[in-house]
Amino acid sequence: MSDINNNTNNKEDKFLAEENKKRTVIGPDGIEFEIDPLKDYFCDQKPEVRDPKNKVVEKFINWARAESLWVLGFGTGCGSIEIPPLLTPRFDAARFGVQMRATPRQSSVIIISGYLAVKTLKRVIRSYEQMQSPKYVLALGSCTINGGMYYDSYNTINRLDYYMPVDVYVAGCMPRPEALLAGFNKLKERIKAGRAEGANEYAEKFDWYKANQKKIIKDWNMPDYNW
Amino acid sequence: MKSIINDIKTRFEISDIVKQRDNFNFLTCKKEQTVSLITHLKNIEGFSHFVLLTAVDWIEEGKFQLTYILNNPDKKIDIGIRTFIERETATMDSAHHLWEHVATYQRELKEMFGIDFPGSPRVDESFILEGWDDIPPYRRDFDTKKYSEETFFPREGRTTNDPTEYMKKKLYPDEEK
Amino acid sequence: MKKNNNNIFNWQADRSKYPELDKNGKPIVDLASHKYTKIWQGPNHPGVTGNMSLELTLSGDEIVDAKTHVGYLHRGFEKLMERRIYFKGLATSIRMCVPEADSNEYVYSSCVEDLANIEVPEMALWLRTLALEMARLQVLLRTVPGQASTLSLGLGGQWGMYIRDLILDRFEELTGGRVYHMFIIPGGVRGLLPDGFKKRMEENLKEVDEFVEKIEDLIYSNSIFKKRTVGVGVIDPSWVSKYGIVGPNARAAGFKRDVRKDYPYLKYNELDFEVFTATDSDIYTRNQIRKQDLITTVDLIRQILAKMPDKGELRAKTPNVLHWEIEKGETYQRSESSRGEYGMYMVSDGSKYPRRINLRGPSYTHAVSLLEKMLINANIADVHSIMVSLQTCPPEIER
Amino acid sequence: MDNIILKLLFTLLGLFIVLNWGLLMSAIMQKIVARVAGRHGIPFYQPWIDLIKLYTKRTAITHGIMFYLGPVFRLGGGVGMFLFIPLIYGSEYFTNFSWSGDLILILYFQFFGMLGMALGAGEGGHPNSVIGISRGLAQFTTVEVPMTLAVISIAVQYQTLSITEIVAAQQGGILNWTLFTNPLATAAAMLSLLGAFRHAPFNLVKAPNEIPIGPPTEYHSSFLGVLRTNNAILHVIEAVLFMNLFFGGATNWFELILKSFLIYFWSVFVGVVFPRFRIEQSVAWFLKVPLVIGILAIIIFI
Repeated sequence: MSDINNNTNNKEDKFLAEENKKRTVIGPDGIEFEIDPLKDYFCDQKPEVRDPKNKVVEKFINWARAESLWVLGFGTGCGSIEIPPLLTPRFDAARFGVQMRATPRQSSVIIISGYLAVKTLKRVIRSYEQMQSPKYVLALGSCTINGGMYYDSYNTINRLDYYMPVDVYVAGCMPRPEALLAGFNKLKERIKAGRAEGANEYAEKFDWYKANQKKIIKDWNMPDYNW
Repeated sequence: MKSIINDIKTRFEISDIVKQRDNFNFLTCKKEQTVSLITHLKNIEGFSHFVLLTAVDWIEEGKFQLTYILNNPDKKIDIGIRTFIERETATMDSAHHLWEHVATYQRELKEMFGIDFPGSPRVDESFILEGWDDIPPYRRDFDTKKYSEETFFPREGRTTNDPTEYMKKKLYPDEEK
Repeated sequence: MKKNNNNIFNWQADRSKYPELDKNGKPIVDLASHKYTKIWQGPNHPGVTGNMSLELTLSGDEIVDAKTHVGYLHRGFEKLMERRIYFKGLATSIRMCVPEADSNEYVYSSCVEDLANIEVPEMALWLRTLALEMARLQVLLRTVPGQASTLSLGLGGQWGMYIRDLILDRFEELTGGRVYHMFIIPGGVRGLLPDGFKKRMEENLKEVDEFVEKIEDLIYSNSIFKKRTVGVGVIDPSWVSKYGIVGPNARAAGFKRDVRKDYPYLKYNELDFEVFTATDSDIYTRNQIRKQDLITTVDLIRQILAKMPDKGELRAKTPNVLHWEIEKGETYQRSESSRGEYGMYMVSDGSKYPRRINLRGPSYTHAVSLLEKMLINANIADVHSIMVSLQTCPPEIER
Repeated sequence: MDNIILKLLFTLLGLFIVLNWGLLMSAIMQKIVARVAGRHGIPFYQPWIDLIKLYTKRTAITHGIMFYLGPVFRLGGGVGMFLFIPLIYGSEYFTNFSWSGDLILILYFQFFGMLGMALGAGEGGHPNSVIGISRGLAQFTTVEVPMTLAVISIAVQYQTLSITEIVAAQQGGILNWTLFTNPLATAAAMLSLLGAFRHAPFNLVKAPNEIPIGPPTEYHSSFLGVLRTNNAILHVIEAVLFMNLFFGGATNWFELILKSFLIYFWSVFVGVVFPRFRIEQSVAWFLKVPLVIGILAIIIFI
């Protein structure tokens, strides 16, 4: 992987791997065309700020959003061990409208369950960007607040709020399912009060967030697909 | 156990035999002979279970220690084989042909210590890290705290105390050591 | 693969020509030909155990090439431990493998004790055995019915999870923690049994007994469960040494491997239990072996609670833990976790900090080289069942 | 003229009732499954909140024109089925637009939504949706075979292709139901119903652990809202179809609600204690027992 950062002169290109640079290819029918993988494979559209239009209607909608939290089933760290108890008879988060979804497109909440390795952070950001706004981030465990136990690790981030806007932190190592439920309640309060505008914040400060992300994620390659 | 050690003593150049437990010995072998010693132990002495392969960085002596731990599940004995390689030219013969999972260990060592195992399958592919451009992180001269502070925006207000120093200062201010 | 083209209902396509193999027996996969699909499962995929990903190349529903990718949970433990004094390292080291933290505690403590030549008192040994068996019980209550949950029969999993919570309550009573306990410390354990613990534990164990009977009806006599698991995900017995397979996965292939019996540690040589083996080595058999383990564990906890002394010394005398320097040496200690042999290799160099710590988790081989081999020619629908039947746990692979 | 507008209005009212009943029914079923597992489960009003939330998401992205049309086709299939099915026997207004050949039309509409979904999911481009939809089409084809045989059997039995007439023939006591007059056809159809409702063991289209979550992987926001709306309608409508064909129809709304609930409950009841089939096992299963029963049902009436 050492060849990634050869081109250090051009600041833009510093993190670009060979396969992500613009190039011309010859198609199977002999026609030459240029592809820009970053444009073709990645979403190059900046997120836009979407403000609520009608205050009264928005209040009702926010209530609906708060009571229907669809959580992306992405266990990023050790905290995910407490997610199954959360959904099973003892704690049963479904009572409060918390349901798990398998795909980021349909989810509205992403739980960052504990420490984030750099490799996971890249996937988390991609998942987060695939979610449709309004979207909320629930950060679990001390590791997302200040690095926690892994404050001196070379591979885990220290502060999550530098990479994505966080709505609610649930402190502890590891937080109990009750703490998680309390976190969900706090999130509901925030949504109902109209303060959970993380998606807009992300859109507003998009360049800052992206710069922070690019600082640590040095390999922006995404997996190769043939579809 | 003793007979096995005595037997391989006659065939290979081994030294520093340490009896850790009744059924567990450590010994040091020369770099060139290590793979053939492992092959011998596997095929002749029945050490069919490969437990682990790992490296220790003795930076003061400029050497890497590679430790292979083998296990004989029938006789229930273990043997740990140490071998020392130069830190500068960190290469070692690959043993991936003996067990399939040795290749994984070697892949990890290549990534985390920078020890090369020529011929080992997928050894150059990244295993754990992604886009790593510093020196291999498990080497002793890599300072993880410094790297973390420079890279990951540490939250202000967090202080870390060395418990020894802290307790000394707090509880025993007069004590010398 | 069995070919039974006479019976139309068991008809299977002749896939022997696809994919074409090169000289080394590796499939030649040309993605541009559109004959193959490459899909990634994970890290954000409910069918992958934990945070890892699989790169699968499919020909139809069949997998022709599989690669596992790990590193999503890498925290650099082995580096961080070099910066922690021996006593502080305990808190860090137990987080290496999340579902069964007590095995971490035990191997770490026993490595330190072995290097520092500390004799652990009798009472502490009993309590350690109890903690390890309780940890195994709570993991097995998750994974035994969890096998059916992979096939969308989530009922057993839900019931099992409830009883697991009861066991975690006992853990809280004993240690104060739900997931991470830090009960086993270098030199001994942290506390005695609370009052009435034995009685409450016995009540919970009775629930486990009932639960085992229930899943016997629900899962093991379920014809569709058998159809999906019998003969699927077979581990050839010759792979056991080749791929370093340990624990229940090796026992299901006919190898009597159990660290508790082979290298008795703690009080296991005073306890009466049997190691069960089977020969079919498919998903169903592995799950049966785990269920048998569950029954054994319940029995062992009862034995431990009966044989255990009421009082005794809890900790051996250790030097001041803040100045604890351990003389130069190296050791390897193993224990039997619910997944198999779980070992730690520790090197000390005479200073306050360990020189090097290396953890050998069973998933290191199960989830990388073995899984890559097993997934070839498997159906995409069986990937999750196979992974769960191997009980892979990513955090112990990359640490 | 007045009559047709009035009829249209009543049809819309019927659609509204069916939609809400479908949402409530799905919530009750989820609650029942949760209770078996020892949980409380979702509140009964959860599906409505989910729908409101989905329709009011701020952003939605599209993958192309067919991605838009997929849910529309699906909804078209559901509403189309609704339009031609008589809900309440004997009611002037809640018979919708039932006509003499509606049975055939409904069988066609059952497939229509599936095809629309296939187009949309294909455009979405996610491999999981493509695998899911190919599984879904394969399974649905085999589900249709015993279903069609059963329908042919009762068409031969009652000498008609009109659902209203079939219901009329079953009036006058419980023993006149097709359930008792033609038990084989009922058995074949009820087995194929399991596949049509796609609960376990036939839930391999969405199979969350294998191909999360199949065809609707890329669908979100209001697209998913449309799909969920359609699901609610479709579940009731399919249950009503079976009720009309085999269980004597309904003469009032209470009867409809009770019978459709029990018919839907049958698939949930089976689903809660069975794991999932693989696609080839599922196809083979439908081509074995239900198919043979269906053929027998026809032979008896010829």
